[in-house]
Amino acid sequence: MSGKPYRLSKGGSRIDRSQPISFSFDGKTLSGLAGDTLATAVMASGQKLFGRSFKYHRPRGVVGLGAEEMNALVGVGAGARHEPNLRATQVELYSGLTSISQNRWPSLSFDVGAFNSLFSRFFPGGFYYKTFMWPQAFWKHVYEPFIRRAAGLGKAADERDPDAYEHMHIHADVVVVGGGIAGLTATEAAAVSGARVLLIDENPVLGGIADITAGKAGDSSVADLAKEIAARVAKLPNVHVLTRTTAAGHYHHNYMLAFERVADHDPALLAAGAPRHRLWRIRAGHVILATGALERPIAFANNDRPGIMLAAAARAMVERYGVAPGTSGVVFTNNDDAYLTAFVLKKAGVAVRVVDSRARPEGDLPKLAMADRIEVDAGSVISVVEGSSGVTAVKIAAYRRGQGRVITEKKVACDFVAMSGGFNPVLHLWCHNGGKIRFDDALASFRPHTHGDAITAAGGANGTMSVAETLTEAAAAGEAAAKSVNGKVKASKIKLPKVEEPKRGALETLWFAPATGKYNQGNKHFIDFQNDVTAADLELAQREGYESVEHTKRYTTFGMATDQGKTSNINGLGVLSEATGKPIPEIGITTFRPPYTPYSFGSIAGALTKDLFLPVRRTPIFQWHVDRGAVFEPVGQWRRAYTYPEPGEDKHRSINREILCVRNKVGLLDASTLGKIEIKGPDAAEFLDRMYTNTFSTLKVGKCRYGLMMNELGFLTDDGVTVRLDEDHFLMHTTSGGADRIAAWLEEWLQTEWTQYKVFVTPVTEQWAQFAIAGPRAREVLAKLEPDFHFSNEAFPHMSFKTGKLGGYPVRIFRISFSGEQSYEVATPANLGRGLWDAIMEAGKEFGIAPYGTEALHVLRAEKGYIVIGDETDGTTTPYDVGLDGLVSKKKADFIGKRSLEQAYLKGPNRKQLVGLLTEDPNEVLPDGAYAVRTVKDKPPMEMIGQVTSTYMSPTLNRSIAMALIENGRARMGEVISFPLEGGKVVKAKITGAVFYDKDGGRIHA
Amino acid sequence: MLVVTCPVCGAKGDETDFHYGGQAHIRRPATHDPVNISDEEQRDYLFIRNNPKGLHFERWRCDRGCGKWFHAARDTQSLEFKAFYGIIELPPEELQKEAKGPWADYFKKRAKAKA
Amino acid sequence: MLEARFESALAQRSAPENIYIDMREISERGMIDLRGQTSDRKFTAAARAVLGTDLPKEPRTSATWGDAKILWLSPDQWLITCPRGKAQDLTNALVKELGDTHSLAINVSDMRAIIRLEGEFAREVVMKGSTLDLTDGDYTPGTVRRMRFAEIAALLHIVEEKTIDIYVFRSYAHYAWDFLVKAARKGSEVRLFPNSG
Amino acid sequence: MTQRYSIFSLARNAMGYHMDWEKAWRSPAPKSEYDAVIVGAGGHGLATAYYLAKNHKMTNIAVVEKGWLGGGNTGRNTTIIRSNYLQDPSIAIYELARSLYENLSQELNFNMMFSPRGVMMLCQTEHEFRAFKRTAHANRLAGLDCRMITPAEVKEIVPIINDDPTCRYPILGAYYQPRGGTGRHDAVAWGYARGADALGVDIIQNCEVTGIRREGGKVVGLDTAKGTIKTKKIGVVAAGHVSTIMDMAGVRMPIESLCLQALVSEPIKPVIDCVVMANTVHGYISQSDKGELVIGGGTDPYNNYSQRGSFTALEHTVTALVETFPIISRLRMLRQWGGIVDMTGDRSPIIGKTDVDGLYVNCGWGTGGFKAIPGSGWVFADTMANDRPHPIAEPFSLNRFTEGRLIDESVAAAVAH
Repeated sequence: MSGKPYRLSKGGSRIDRSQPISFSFDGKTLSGLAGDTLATAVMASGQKLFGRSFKYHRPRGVVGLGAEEMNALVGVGAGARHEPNLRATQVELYSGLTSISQNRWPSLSFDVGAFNSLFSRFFPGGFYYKTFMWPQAFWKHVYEPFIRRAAGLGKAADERDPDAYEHMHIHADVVVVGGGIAGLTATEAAAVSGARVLLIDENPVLGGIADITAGKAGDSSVADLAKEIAARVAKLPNVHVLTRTTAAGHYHHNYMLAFERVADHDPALLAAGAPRHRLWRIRAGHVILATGALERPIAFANNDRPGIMLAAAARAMVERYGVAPGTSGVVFTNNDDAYLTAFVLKKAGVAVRVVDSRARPEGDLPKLAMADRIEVDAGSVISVVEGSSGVTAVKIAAYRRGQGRVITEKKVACDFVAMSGGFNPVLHLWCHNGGKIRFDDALASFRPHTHGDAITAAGGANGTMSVAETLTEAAAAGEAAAKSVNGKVKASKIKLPKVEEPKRGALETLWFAPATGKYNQGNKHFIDFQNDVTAADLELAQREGYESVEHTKRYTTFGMATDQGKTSNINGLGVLSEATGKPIPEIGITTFRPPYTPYSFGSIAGALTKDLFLPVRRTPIFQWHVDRGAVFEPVGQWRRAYTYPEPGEDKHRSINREILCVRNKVGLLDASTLGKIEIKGPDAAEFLDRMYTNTFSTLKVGKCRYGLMMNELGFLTDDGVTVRLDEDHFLMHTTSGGADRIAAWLEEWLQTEWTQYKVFVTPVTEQWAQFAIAGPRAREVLAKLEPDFHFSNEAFPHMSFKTGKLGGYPVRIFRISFSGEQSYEVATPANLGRGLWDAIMEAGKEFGIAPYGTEALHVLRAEKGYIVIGDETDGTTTPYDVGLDGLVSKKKADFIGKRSLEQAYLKGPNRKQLVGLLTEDPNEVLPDGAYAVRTVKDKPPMEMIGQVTSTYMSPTLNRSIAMALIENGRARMGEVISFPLEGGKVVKAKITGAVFYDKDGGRIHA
Repeated sequence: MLVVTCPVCGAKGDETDFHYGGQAHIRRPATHDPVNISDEEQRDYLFIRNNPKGLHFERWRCDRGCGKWFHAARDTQSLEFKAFYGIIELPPEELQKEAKGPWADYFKKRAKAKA
Repeated sequence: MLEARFESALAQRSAPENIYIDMREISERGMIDLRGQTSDRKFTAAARAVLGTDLPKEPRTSATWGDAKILWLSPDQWLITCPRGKAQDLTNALVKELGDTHSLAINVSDMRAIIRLEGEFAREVVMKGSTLDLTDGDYTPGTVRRMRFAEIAALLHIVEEKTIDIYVFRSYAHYAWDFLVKAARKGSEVRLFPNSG
Repeated sequence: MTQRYSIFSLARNAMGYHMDWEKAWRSPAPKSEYDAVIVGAGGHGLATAYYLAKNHKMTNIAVVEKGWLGGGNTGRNTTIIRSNYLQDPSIAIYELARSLYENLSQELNFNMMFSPRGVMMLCQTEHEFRAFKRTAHANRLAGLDCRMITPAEVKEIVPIINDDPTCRYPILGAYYQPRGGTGRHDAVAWGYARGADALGVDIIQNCEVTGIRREGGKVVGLDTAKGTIKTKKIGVVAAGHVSTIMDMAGVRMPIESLCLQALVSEPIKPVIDCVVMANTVHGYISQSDKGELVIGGGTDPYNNYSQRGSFTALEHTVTALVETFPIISRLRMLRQWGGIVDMTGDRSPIIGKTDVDGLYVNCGWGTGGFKAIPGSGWVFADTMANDRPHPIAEPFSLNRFTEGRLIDESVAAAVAH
């Protein structure tokens, strides 16, 4: 075929015939019209085949109208912008769109995987649980790789997504989901009643299915009625309308997520800066679901052939896009609605007849059809479809409700089928947060029942099929919602038009159209099309004892495809009901899970990608570190300078140089990240005594003390130096990673346990830039900056504190040391930090000052045997374990963690204790985390007695040093223990004290 | 995403603006009698938790608001909040009465101790 | 005598282009963190004596006196903003006047960075990163609210109808700035309730 | 005699249009008395029943289940199987489980698709890197087949990973267990159910327990929706609902029930062949045989019995994974859900006896229970049959909380289970 054989010469409310659009499908360049979907543009060209099914690789075409589409899944976009698994019925056509079919190899029309179809008899539901078990290794190496390659649908892009995404938060009094006549009416009613309304619709234009609905509203068609309300709503100040936006999920406390496709339909918007998708995070006062109803397929033999569509979808193709589903078709129905499709087709010049399972259809529409001389086979079903890659004919058989197999049938040539098994209210959002539903026999489907949240359903979503009732119900829902949120309602109400619509005959439940053979003997009646689950599979699951509907679902994968059972759930329940003789409500229904339709991970991440993913905290000196070529390491959310390699230096050499500079000359460390908390009040000292293991009430004003903190389990959680600024005023330092945690911890105890204490806790970490100036020449550097300040040991001894000025900068100075050297920590207001840093570097030049990073700091402190919380401790380490018994008060009656520390196990024998280790070979550095064993054996398992916590090559001592937690370590001084490493090597080390350098501590006081 | 209301400052917001602090009304034995605490008492304090399916009493902090801790009564199944009350207060009488299992025992004991 | 060199948190960030609101760092304000109990009349009287106005007690409000603003942070905490040059003197005055009442006044002028957003869509841009509903009428000029903004803690101050200050801790300033630049990118306008005027 | 499953039986049945398959398990009414009753027909409960019958010849037993078997966390988890824990007791039980998984399909004649595709735990901070090095040393000396791998090896095994060294959390390396992997979660429950049923165990679904009967210090039976059942041994294996059941017996538990979030993407052709856990950013990911990316994350912070998906934890996890695996940005979330997990004070399980004679409990698996099912069932069955803790179960006793003898795995860089 050539040209566009299925584009009708007239009609198509959404297309613009003056704007042809060029696009590609599977490499073929095709032409569609502005307003087309990818589905209609491809079908207009005569192509019905869109993809292959999951398991049997059967050829498949378009079935639905929009979100419910389960077959026509395509990949759209090229390269980094490729997106798989899109429903062709929802992809709006734009110039240059590229698309491909999926799950076929090598091509859509010739798919090797279709081979599966020939053997489908051997692959019933759940077959893989019964085989592929021998030999054992074959699952991983043979069967599974094959299955994995065959499974999956489209392909992921292979590069990072270049597009932007964002979130938007909104609160609305009333959120209306669905912009058909129900949603529009509810919106208008709620808005004129004074509520702020958010209207969400997944389609590019509002109106829902008004344009394919029969009836008159006043002087207008239903389609025009929708347009009129939409126009009025668009002008209201208290309404925000979102189109191309899918309400994806309804969560606790009326929280909703909606997924807006801002720029998917128009690449020019992207280029202009628009995000591709925007995720709306919505807090609703009241939710009105006007999500309509989805048409059900009917299970008949070979009901999956390309060319078999839902009746409303076929109607919409003609009305909206001027595309005929074929040249000659059969409408197969159990209800009145599908007759509208027959009328539309006939009017468009397409040959059509109707097969109606009902013996005596009694509504206005069937009567009209007969009057219009449309051939109707009442009391009949389609028993089988002929043709493989498309429909060539159907067989029509006489049928009475409940009949198991058909006897006589006639064959009718046709090239498409439009089917309607009735309608299922869209209950997804209703059910996401636990709404109850009930079965309605007239609908042969579930409809909303009760809900714990402020949420109502109106129109098709509520099982209301008539236009007049929908309008009344929606208006009432809108008014009531506004009232429930805002209390009283403004007097103005909307006026509803008078509606005339055809009288509907009753639907006849039809879950399954019988065929001549037993349906489970070769005939395939598909229930879940995408996952290839047939009626026979569902019955097999029942026979095998998978009786719970959840078991059936999981065993057969029914309802688990990308449409999440939109078209299959109820039909499946119907089949199970007939198979078991239980009514549908007793079968139960599988849980509806968010989202309604899949939405992009990119939209969930929103703007938080790359540099915005998580914040990196920067000190006031950050840029200097960068300019100096520092290597960084993350410490909590901070980035700290790890070391500052000189040109040509590797990290190792650079660290050693920094260490020796501190030991021999003077070094400068950016310690701004240290937590700083001001604690003030008459009970501040007593409060600190509760928080720390040691005592602070005895600390003198102007003095510093190192403190240990435990949690209530008796394990170390933080440490740091606290200064007494005044009798009732302390400044606490915490670890860099602990600042926020400890501030919150202090607040918690004050507010929840010792509420009588008068203490204020105010974190001030970020107010200060703080530097350590450490080394034998530290004092000279400072004196050069501020000659009048007394830095001498006598005037300013170790563990004391002063305020003053340094080189013109207001400072707090702490004589404290984490390196074991003479050391001053200087704090100045953060915005002055960079200036002071530069001034110190300048003043220190003549003394050989150099910046040092966190790794040099760690080695310096390890040489001195100082612990680092998180290295020497791991959350199960007590102060006793690390040998700091002296810092655990024996006098204080109570402090945090004290009682747990008395627990037998924490005090018990064989605890691991902190010791130093000297390897026999001084050049051998023990690996991080290496374990010592009681006895070295040829092969594991070996009994472990403890592990290395810190290990370095010490440039000061010119040998390796390590700290370790070793079972009964302190009683084992001098013992040589063994560390079996990977590859059989065993390193031996002698247990020593943990202080390796300057054991009498003279240098600190130098 | 729950909506939480701070009874101290009245701030109402998403759960992410608040910090959940676990079960309410746990007595810290050491505050009252640091000397005589059995291992069982200490275990109960640290680990044993009421874990009802239904009405529960818990602690929250107005983390991105006034910074204050407070109490809440919440149904752990519907996730509906029944009350917010002060950090040193007991829940409203009617909720104490509604409480089941270990919570009911607790409130009865408190009432008895008071009487 | 050397002169102290000043460098604000965002001094190295250039003015953004191609955004649909106006945005800049306010580095000329100083800040004081004040703690005290409103039930303590000595405290409230001392604060009033120094600040010239009552501390706002109503949650999420602020007070203005001369060139100072007092932002409510908590029932026992306020953030006083004033010209940067006056912050230390004002702190000293508070400390002196408060004497031995249970209180704490700290000059925290460098602890936070202030980013000012101005324009028709300032509120909308904030709402891309915050769950607060800035369109619902509660957020009148003067309103103060702590919030979670993108991945960080922030303080929101509605200065005028279309002028918003966002206070963030200094170490996060560049993160907040970069997020705002992205959120305010031209082409990403939302125009909430477009007819609301 | 239960029908055997094989390619041959499948072919034979295909000839008869699959009309002759037997039920995988019966639906019996409860007897008035059993030698033991397991409460909870999840993986752990069914495995316990299977091993009680198989290893200890206790066949007059029942498993009672409130809903449908396998409907709790067994059918809701992300199916990760690994044993590379830090603490000795954890290594012992998880490695027992993992090794039983290796042959489980054959043992049960039910393909549960154990796929040792490798489990990789990323090191994204220096701290985490060091912690995993420590775990690696401990695991090697315990005899596990595990190793640290370099960023280059990580990239080779998972080509879609973001290997930009300047990104927020660059990959410094990973801790890799090549014989870890995944299994088909439902099939584990079904396989054990079918196996136990074949040995005579009654699995009674839709049978909620409403009371536990005690006479003094021992149990004598339980009340259920289907009547009273006499028994002298009750094993409670009810995961998130354990507190509710134990309250009935007057035993208070160190447990809180939280909702753990999980999700899957739409199916795509294979992009990731092993399990990747990124603990720093709280996300883990693998790809199912069906092609879905299976993603797990954190729990909601508050006690929660709602079993519903929420957005807070999910948002955090997905954001992190988009940064770690940038190509997933244009893939879509298909389905999200929650499972009620039972968290203990030290995040390790409780297996063993209680102060009530004949009442046993197996719970507290928290977010990591699936991987333990065979081992957990094995040692719990032994504990119940012999009325003393199996040596592997012993460290997990309830009284460890009284003694302060915690088993804290979070010390290894806050690893998710």
